Amino acid sequence: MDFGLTEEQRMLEQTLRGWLAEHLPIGRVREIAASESGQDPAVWKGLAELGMAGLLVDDESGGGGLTLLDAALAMQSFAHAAAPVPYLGSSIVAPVALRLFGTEPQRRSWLPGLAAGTTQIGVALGELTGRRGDANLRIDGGRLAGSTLFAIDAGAADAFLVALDRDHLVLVPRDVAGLTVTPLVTIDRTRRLAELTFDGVVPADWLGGPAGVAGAGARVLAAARVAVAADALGAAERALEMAVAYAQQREQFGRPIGSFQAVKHMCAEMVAELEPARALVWYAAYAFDHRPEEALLVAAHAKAHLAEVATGIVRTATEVYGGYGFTDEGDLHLWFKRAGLDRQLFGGPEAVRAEAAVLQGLA
Amino acid sequence: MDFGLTEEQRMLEQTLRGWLAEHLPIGRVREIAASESGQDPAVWKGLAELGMAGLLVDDESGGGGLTLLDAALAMQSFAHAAAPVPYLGSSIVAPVALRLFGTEPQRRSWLPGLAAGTTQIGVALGELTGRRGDANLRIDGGRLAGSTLFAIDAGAADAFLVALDRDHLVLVPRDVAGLTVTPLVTIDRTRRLAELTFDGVVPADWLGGPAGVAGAGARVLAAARVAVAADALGAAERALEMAVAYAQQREQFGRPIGSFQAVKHMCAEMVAELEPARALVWYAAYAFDHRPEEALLVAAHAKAHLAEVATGIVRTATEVYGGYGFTDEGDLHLWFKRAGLDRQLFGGPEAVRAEAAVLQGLA
Amino acid sequence: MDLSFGPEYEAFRDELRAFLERHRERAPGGGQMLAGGTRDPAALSWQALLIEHGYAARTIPKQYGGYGATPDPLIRVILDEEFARAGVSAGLGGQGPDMLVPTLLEHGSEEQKLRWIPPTIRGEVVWCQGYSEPNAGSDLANVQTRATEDGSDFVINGQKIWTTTAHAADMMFGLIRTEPGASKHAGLSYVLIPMDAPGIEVRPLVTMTGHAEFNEVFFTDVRVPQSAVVGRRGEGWKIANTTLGHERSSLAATGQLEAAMARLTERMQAETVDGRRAVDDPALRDRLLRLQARLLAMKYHALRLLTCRLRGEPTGEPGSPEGSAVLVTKLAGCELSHQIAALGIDAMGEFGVLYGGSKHERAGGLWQFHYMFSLGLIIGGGTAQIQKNIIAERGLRLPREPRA
Amino acid sequence: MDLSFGPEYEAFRDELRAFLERHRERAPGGGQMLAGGTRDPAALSWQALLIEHGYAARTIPKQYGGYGATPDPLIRVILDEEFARAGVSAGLGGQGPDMLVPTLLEHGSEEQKLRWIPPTIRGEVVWCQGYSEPNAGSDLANVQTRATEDGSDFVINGQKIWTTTAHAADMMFGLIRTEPGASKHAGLSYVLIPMDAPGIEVRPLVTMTGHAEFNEVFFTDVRVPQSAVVGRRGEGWKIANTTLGHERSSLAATGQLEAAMARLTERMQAETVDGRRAVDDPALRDRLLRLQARLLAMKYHALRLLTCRLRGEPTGEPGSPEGSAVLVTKLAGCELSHQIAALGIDAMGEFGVLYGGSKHERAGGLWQFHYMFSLGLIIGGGTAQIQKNIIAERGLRLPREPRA
Repeated sequence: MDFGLTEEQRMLEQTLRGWLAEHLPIGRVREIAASESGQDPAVWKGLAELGMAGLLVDDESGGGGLTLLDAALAMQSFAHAAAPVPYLGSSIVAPVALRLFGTEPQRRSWLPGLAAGTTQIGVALGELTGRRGDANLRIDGGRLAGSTLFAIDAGAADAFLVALDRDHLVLVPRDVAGLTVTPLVTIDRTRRLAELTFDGVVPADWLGGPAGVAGAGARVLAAARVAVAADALGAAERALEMAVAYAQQREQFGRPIGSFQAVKHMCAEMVAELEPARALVWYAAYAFDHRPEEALLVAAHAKAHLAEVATGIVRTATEVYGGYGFTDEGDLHLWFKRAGLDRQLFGGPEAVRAEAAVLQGLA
Repeated sequence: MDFGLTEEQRMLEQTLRGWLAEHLPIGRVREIAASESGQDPAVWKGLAELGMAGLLVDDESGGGGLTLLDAALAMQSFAHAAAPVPYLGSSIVAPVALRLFGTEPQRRSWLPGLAAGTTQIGVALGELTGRRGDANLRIDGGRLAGSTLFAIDAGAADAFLVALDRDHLVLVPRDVAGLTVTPLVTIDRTRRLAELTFDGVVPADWLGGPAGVAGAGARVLAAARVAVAADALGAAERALEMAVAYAQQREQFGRPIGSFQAVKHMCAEMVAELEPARALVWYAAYAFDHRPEEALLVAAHAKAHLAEVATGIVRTATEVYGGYGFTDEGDLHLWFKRAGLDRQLFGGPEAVRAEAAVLQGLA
Repeated sequence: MDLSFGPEYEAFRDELRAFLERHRERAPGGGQMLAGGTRDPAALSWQALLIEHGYAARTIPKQYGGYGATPDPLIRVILDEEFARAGVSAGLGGQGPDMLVPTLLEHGSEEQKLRWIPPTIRGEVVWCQGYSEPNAGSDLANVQTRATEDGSDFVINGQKIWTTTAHAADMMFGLIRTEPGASKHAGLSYVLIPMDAPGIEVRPLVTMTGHAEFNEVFFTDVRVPQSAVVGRRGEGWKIANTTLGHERSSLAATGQLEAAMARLTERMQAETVDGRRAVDDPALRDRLLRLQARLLAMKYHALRLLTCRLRGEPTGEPGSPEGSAVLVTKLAGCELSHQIAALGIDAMGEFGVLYGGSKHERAGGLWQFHYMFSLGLIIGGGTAQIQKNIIAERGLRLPREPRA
Repeated sequence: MDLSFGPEYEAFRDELRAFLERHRERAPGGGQMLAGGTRDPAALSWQALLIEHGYAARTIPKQYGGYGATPDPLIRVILDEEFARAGVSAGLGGQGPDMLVPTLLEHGSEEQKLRWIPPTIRGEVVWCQGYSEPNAGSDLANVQTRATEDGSDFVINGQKIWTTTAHAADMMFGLIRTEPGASKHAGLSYVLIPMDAPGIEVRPLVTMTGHAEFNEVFFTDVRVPQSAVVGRRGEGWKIANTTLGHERSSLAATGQLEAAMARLTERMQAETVDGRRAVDDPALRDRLLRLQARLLAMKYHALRLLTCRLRGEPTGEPGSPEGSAVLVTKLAGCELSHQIAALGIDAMGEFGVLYGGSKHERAGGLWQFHYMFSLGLIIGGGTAQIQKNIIAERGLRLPREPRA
């Protein structure tokens, strides 16, 4: 019985955070986030060399062959650094989908590039969390038609993993004729979302083959939700650290604001929310690989809970900062916005809980 | 434009609170609450002489002819004193129902006794807020059959106003053959609830006549909800006052606990919830008499909101008291329990909000 | 309790409606209340027309260019309601007309009044407020911008922050430390400073919303005559606090909350998931209903406080329900505003995070803007924590923390 | 991360299951953990059997009557799980075995250990704890019950409160002020007091639940020998704080939360309005799902902390995530317990407020009892506010408030 990180996982985390501190200080994050693609190829190359890009890709394909828990820890560290990297799509959702449901040729054709960081895959799961507004992706005369919203990590994606329904996911190269990628700008400039519009695209590369795989969508969505929960955890963790550090140093009324009971209690309430939530994220990631019968439910719980915990913490942290937290210069808003996007990605809290109720037969 | 209490209303409140302080100090409240009927006839007589019992009864029948706002203020004061009096049933719901929907003979036969305090009417509206558990009141061969739960002010009621459905309410004397009144014991011993079981009772005294009155149930329920909202307001107000007084006087760590920022902020948060809620209760009572088109919705809002505000405040007040608040001797729990019963009476917050959504066409 | 206005007020309302009907084409475009700092000729001539009819600068004495009517909160309510209803600008607002002018009326010299009030209410002189400083935060009196005497002048050095409209202002009214030996509160003066004085630099301050709603203002050897002090030297803190008391009716704030709630309800009926409206999600609908109750409470809370003012009853009395009631308004109102925006975002899901002119963005990103800006309001003017201290100490008479 | 227990532990589990299968008829009736103070012969003989097999008093050295095994948190987990699963008493708990015995092992003289530990773990000597006092509240060290020296004796006067099982106890371990000149914390001693000593009066303390779960204990010239002090005079505060650290695994607390949640889910499927189950009310269901997530978080949080202990990693280190993680357990757990009870009541509506043996009461009023009792736990041991101070100062290293 051991519910904790291994020495290797801690090393990985330490190495990654060290690398990020060196290569992605906040100033650099802001520059990249302000650029058109929202990425720096050198950063992604460096992370691939570090073995981060292919953490979930199997050894034979040049990856690390690790588990979702390892990847979730990495995701958390990226969020902690507000890193503008396509980790969610290219290093978590796409490899999980390919490993679990890809045909042998699909794995061979995509995984090595993902591990090497030379291929990026954006992920469009909008059809699995309810069709919103006027988006309406469908097959029409054997061709993809309509559009799907909120594809993630679209900035420099070479291809997209697109969900059509719960059983059918398809890989579509970005440069295929008939696909239009329209950037969608969100509050969080460290990640790039897009609308994908299809006009006569012939779907060639169905995940697992043309017949699809029953339930593949739900599994892939679960991995995505765990990853977003880890992202929200990282954002909240950073906001809390910054708030505590600020409270220790900022003086008002002749004393550090952290010596005021009101500020102390705000910090205590944040940590009382954060620490148990951390264990939930770990377990959700662990369950994805080791307890498949619980995995979908726990992923939903982790996503919904972390969405609320993280947005609550970034708000409180901003209050601890006072006016400085409200300024652009104060930087804290980078994580406020990261948590804000995480909250909505792949289903808001109420919607995800409604799904979780169904999974248990409670609705 | 005047959204405030009149001089008369303030006088009434002052008179009533003075009377209650004199005749119903906490020790006396506890004695009465521990008795079987849960009432002291002398107290009720005194209140009738003060004109309180018949506040809503019209002048010709010996009452005060006042409005629901006046009665709500009185209800609030009774809750503030944790008074074990049948005000909700006999002085608010029953008179409102009779004035609005009673036939001339019904008004003549019941209202003078209510105003004089010589008649008490308990109120059973359970069928209007959803049939719970195995209760099932119905007409069977022209006779009342089955049971209805949670009749309020049943301790010494001479009769009951019983809702059968949204259009049909009936007055039933307590001593009619076939009616069994089974006391239901709640956390709050200052009020007496009961289950009414009917076995072959012929309903003789239908409110407004045998055909009933369309919508009478909803209006009567709205008045009851405003009254319960006012009760919750009074309980919360008292708990806040007690917490503030305790915080000013109780010393720990060598200083009054009210000088600690954490205690201050708990008190500030209570008052920030209480004061706007007070205005909502006033408006709900005013709307009942003056804005019938809004009355049902605002009554629902007031009931649901005050339920949550009051239970939140009594909890926080208990925390301010610390261990003493958890003791029986500390008295504060009288209001903790009063607010706890108010929260559930005539529909809990979620159920009442669902009704409020329907009233607006939002569900 | 009586929520009707009575015949004389209804007559005023009718007259105002007729005026708005007749003249609405002359009103400038744009928002409800024109931000101070506009120099649009249409706005200035509209303002002049409103003053002439007593719909702006209504209670400013005639000798200072106003309409000269007695203050009447109900008239204020009717003006707010009718201009909002007509969707027409209610004239020039901002820190000149709303804060400086009442302060000068109370504390200014006759010369200061004659010189500054008329062009301010006409919109010809635009003001900004210089109170906040970066090192002060919630400790508002911790002003470090200082003036040293040099002959009959003051020479000012230091920095102000959170200065709205500084980029467009002709003048600043600010708190400056003029009495170095005095205690924290007694060392400040209320000084009028021309924004074109040499040594003043204005830098836009970008906030988390991505916009520069505020500025920083830097002073390097800025020279003003000592006659630029309003009231006596060293009385600046007291004077600034009277000004803070001159805020407009909290009804206007409730009106904004009502408008936001109407937009929210509309949005929740428009936004769909798998064809189902957001308002049909029972968990989201339950949140909406909760906020409706809070809004109603705030609305009637504001009416209750207005009634106290109309009756001349004290509302600031420590330890009284009314005393507390006034103090909680900002705390409860800002939080409600934030919660309305939060539900709007949640109801839209991923659409709710679109911003900055994105395709599919709803209402120009207004929901996110409000979500962030209302958090700024929760923090602004001394944070919710300071508000709670004030409620506890002034409203509930809880003892102050012992001094360290 | 690996949530399996490994073969040796599974063997222990199998053996335990077989034991429970074989002997379960000999177990006394009643709850999971027998409250200290029972003198039921069946309970005492069950306890003897458990000690003999190493399922109770497992880590107490043999010379003091225990089983003499090395401490192993995983064995503790398996014991908790299997006794709970079998619904059989896991032996005698309470303040003697759980708090006094570990304290004596660490700080007691050899004579004290030999005298008190064996009968305590056998259930023959029942203890109560005398720390809290009415004027202390959250300021736990503010003990005013004092002992004055008289020859080789102490003479004790004062009052204790929140004393569970005092009415049934043979002995009290308490904090008494023995050094009048010393500072607040340095003036206390840890004293063992016979409850039948002349001058002790025990009065039941009724709480808001209507039951007397606690007592008050009054001391009037109570005489004990000075040898009744554990450790050195004046070290009582330090010793009592080690005892507070001897709490049982927080997993047991999580187990109770899980059981409460299971009851809640069951109740929400049973209770109906107009034939519709409470769980089919989407707003109530959404609350249930929120609490499920919190429960899962607390469950794995406890496993994480257990793992730290198993690995011998520090969990109390200030400023570390693990340091904070330990500190938040009580705060978050008690609140969750209260929220579970609150939802249970709301799901039942008016049935939820029935109490005191009423007709139609659900589960003997257990929901209301838990709702109130869990609030007592939030307050108990120094209130949630003190917990937050500790989390902030010890867990996050925020500076202490300046002394007045």
